[in-house]
Amino acid sequence: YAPETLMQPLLDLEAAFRAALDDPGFQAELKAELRHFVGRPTPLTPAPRLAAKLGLKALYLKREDLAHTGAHKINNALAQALLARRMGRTEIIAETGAGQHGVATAAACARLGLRCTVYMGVTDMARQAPNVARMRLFGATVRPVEAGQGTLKEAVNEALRAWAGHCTEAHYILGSALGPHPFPTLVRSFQTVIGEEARAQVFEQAGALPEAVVACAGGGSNGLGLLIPFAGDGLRRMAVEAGGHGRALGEHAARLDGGRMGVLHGCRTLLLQDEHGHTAETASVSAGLDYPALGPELAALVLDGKVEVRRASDDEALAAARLLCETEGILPALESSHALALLPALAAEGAATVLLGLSGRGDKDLSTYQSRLEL
Amino acid sequence: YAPETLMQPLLDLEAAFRAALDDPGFQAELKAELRHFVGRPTPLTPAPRLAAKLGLKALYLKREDLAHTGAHKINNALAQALLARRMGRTEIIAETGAGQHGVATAAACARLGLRCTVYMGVTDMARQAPNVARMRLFGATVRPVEAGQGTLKEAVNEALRAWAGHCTEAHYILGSALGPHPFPTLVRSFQTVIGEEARAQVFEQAGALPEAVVACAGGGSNGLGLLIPFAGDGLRRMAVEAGGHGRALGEHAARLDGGRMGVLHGCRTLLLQDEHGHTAETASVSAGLDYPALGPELAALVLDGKVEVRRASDDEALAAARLLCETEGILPALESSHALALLPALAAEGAATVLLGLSGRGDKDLSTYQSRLEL
Amino acid sequence: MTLNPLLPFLMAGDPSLEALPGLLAEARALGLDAVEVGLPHSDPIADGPVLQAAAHRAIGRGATPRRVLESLAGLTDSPDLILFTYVNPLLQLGLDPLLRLLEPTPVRSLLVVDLPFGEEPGFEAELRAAGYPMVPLLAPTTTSDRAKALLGQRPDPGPGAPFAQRFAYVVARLGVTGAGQGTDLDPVVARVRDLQGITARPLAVGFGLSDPASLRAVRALGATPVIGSALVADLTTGRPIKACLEARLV
Amino acid sequence: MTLNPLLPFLMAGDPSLEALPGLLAEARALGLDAVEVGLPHSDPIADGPVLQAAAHRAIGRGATPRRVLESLAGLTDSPDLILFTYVNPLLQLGLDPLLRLLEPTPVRSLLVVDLPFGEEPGFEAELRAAGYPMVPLLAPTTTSDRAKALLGQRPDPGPGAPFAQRFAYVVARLGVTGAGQGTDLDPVVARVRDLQGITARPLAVGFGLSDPASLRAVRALGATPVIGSALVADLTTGRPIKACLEARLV
Repeated sequence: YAPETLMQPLLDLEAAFRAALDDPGFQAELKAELRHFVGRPTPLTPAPRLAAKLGLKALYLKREDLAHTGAHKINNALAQALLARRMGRTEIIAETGAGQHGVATAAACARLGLRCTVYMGVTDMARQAPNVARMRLFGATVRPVEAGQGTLKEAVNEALRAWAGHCTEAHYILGSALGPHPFPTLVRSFQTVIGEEARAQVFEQAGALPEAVVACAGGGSNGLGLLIPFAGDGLRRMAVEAGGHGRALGEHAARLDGGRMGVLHGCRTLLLQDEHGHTAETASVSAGLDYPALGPELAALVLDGKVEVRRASDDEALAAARLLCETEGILPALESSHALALLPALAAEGAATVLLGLSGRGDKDLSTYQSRLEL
Repeated sequence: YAPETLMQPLLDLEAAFRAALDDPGFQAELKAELRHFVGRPTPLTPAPRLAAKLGLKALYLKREDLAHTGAHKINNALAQALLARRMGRTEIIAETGAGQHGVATAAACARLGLRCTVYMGVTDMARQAPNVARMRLFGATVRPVEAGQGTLKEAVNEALRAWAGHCTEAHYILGSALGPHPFPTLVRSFQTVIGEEARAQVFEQAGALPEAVVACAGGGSNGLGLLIPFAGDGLRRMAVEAGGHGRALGEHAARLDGGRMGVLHGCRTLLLQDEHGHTAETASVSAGLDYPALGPELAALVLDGKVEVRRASDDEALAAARLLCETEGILPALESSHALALLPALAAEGAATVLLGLSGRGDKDLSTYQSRLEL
Repeated sequence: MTLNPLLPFLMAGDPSLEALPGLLAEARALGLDAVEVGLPHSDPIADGPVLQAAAHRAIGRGATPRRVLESLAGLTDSPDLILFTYVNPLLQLGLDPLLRLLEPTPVRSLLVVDLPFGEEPGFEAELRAAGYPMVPLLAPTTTSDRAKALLGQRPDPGPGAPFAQRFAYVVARLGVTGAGQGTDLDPVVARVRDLQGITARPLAVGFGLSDPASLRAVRALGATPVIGSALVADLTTGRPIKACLEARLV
Repeated sequence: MTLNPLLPFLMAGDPSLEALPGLLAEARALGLDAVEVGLPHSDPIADGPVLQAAAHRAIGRGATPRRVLESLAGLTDSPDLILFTYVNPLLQLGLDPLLRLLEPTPVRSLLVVDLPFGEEPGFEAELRAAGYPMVPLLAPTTTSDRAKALLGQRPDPGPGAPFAQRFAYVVARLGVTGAGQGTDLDPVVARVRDLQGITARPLAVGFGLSDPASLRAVRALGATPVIGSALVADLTTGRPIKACLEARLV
């Protein structure tokens, strides 16, 4: 579902991606960068005090917040930047919502010597100002996008337009498991390292798999990354969407019970939209979860009954963040806090052991935490 | 050099510390927390693009910025919190300058269920406001210290006073390798994990030791932590102090060529002071390097000719930070930027391979970088 | 068949749906065979700032896909229309309601910018069977082999069919719709010549063309220049469509 | 030896160095054997807010260690003085200059709050030999064994010596100097009784004592109460020292 201008670049990208996957040299380079630059494997932290508070027997946190630049986004950004360099591209275009993907891409580009332009909605630029500063320090150009709500959706629009204009020399590093094929596949493929590590780590620490694995889901890069490697394990896989501050269209970003199938940004998936097929407005305290569409692969797993989707409201996410801070000394990103907010319900449903993906750190959200939690 | 009230608590602490060091149970607990909670080992990142820019053959960065809470401070804070819990203490007192030690201590206390009070100068609270918010999110009480310049020195004064009032139930987690015995020993001992890891990692990656190892030095916890394990290796060990904005007393925090031996905060060491034995004012763009005394053990190594001390000015540190951002995609703390600022000189002196300690990440310094680098 | 000298683009609902029939009648009076009518969309990823703004204005004024098509129903003095749209609004309407809405209108074909051939094969085939073929797009990144395939997948219905159903759309340059920033014509001239070697069907050339010289250059190739963003911008200033089009027909 | 009923503390230089001799003369006129004189320090880690503020005011007015000692030189109507100080200013002066400065003053001993016995053994021995012994401090955290050792390390010069050189300082409570926040006297009473079983030397009791009842309770034990922060605070208000002290002598 992409404009014709982008079709050949997308086909070229898919071919380059397949070739890279088959190239031991590329794999070794990626592995070395993930280890020495990104800091993989990220730890799996047992959270005994939070578990006790919630009535869980054991809780394990996969610590993407400790990855370089503070979120899981770097896994994909770095891998795609390596791929772009391999394809001979010298310029990178990216969109960003919360700013974590933009920061990760800017860092990866600085690391590899690629020019970088990041498109970011003006609303997101205001609420995630520290990330704007970080991108600029890394030498990236941040282009404000004024259209619409000034958030991720508009940033993707603008990045796609920019890529259409420079697709012969630039690579577009999409940060979520969405957009036209092969992006969802690329992103998922570069993020499953999260779940692969977590699965091995929880086995090592607990001697068994947990009963449930939980991740937050905006586009789905973190959700797929954590959940896919547990596919054959017969455990509950859960994704948590932004419940925002209400159930009406425009008050949340819960695509499962608020959306229906549609096409946005080159892929067909669950989409929040009005009756005319116009994309709906969304609301969430978290800049990383307010995208109106669920990534297509995650949507397919959900509709297939393989992944459960729940929603957490702004207030529930904020309370969950505070509880993690106070019981374990870990400051989660607002996105990750949505996953944490599911834990009381999971415990009430009888889950005893849970593995949860902490997709990023909450430093970028400090001003929201301060004002909403009245610190 | 401590008040009599603190002498017995200090003797008790030393005994508890020795006992803990000899206790495999404590060592195993500490090791597990460092691995699963803190994220150790932190990576050693080769920095080829920065090295090329500077004319070095190879440069390796020890990434304490990737440790939980964003700096090396957590190594010591967590270890001392475990020690305090082992001693039956339920309350923790800490001082903080840049806020990294305060954040680390608040996190460690939340993790272990200890009550935490952090003393912080009002000047530092203003320039490191995000860290104040983080401490409060972790449930710590942050007490503003108005006296003097409102920086680390005054915070230590006030923390020592508070500890004297609660030394039977509270443990004081000092964050730098300073203060009355056994604190310098404790802190150094819990920080040498940095250099031990780095030494093994550089051997693994480069097959040889570097010609020089460089760290910034405020109190000295990071400097000693990195440099001590290279003691027998016959290489250059270098510590970089804050050169501030001038050479006159009060314009910098360079203790080696600006200070003389004196007693502050319970230890005898190199101290910036006036002719009357009053502690001098200091100046640095970095809140973590403006302490007027060098830790006693580091001072001894320096005076013994075993460690070289240099200074880097505010402007040099800021420029070095920008260069690392743009060439490697890593945002260093202002403290670490002082170490980076030494690299051009080291290269000019003929050093080819350097290992440098990135003590922390620069997120807390974003507002300074923005205003000083005109982003 | 004589050469259609210009293919104008109008954004439905901008300035108003009520104005649309009059604008179309003026175009027809100038002898134009076909006009592109844009269905305003919330996320027009292939459009530049002018058409984005026009679409958002139109949506704000209630120009939903259904109301746009209703406003075109029963027009008798309109050129053939090419409905320029994104795929999602069509999918949300659904095939049967869409066909019922299209039937009384002068719409003769669909230009769906984000629907490459093969993504919705059933939907596309049903529309074609009902008389609404999809216009093939040929971008600067479209290789010669791919162009041949595309033209085969969305075939020329033959000389008996009107221009609106026959033409292929040649995207003049990389990027999005919008008045040219001094577009270099040489590459598109070369591409048009290459494509004329592949196909006998009429070609329209758009994206970044607005000045009379560019339009003339396209016509000199035997192709039809598309005038979109520049026309929409002109109409926004209140200039009559007759004047806008006449200036570009010389 | 009769009981010294009160050991006042004055911060040298606050309100002014010029006022100090007069204040000391008044204390002597009230029959007090000894007075503690504080050397203002930049980082008084054992002092509460009142003495910190007084020290910083005094430093701001130029009360350097040298000038404080010079202002005490040649006083003839002063009680014996105990120089209350932190160690660094003494180290920076150096032993010989310090001794030369002390010689013409009524200073009889040194109370160095951050110099535990053994940290500067040579320095301490030289000062003792020159007639300036260090006052031993006994804190609530000082165990009985440690108290015995401390009293031995800084021995009683015997009944022939003045109070200022003989007494041990009993720190009444945990924490820093400052008027008591409703200090419970029971623990310190018990400690003083225990210490009186260990040593025959005079004991002064300070930290957190200011109300007449507390002072009387200390005196009832046969010990000398120290009045520091409360006195400094009173003097700051401009109240005459005679009135301040008399109120605390009853």
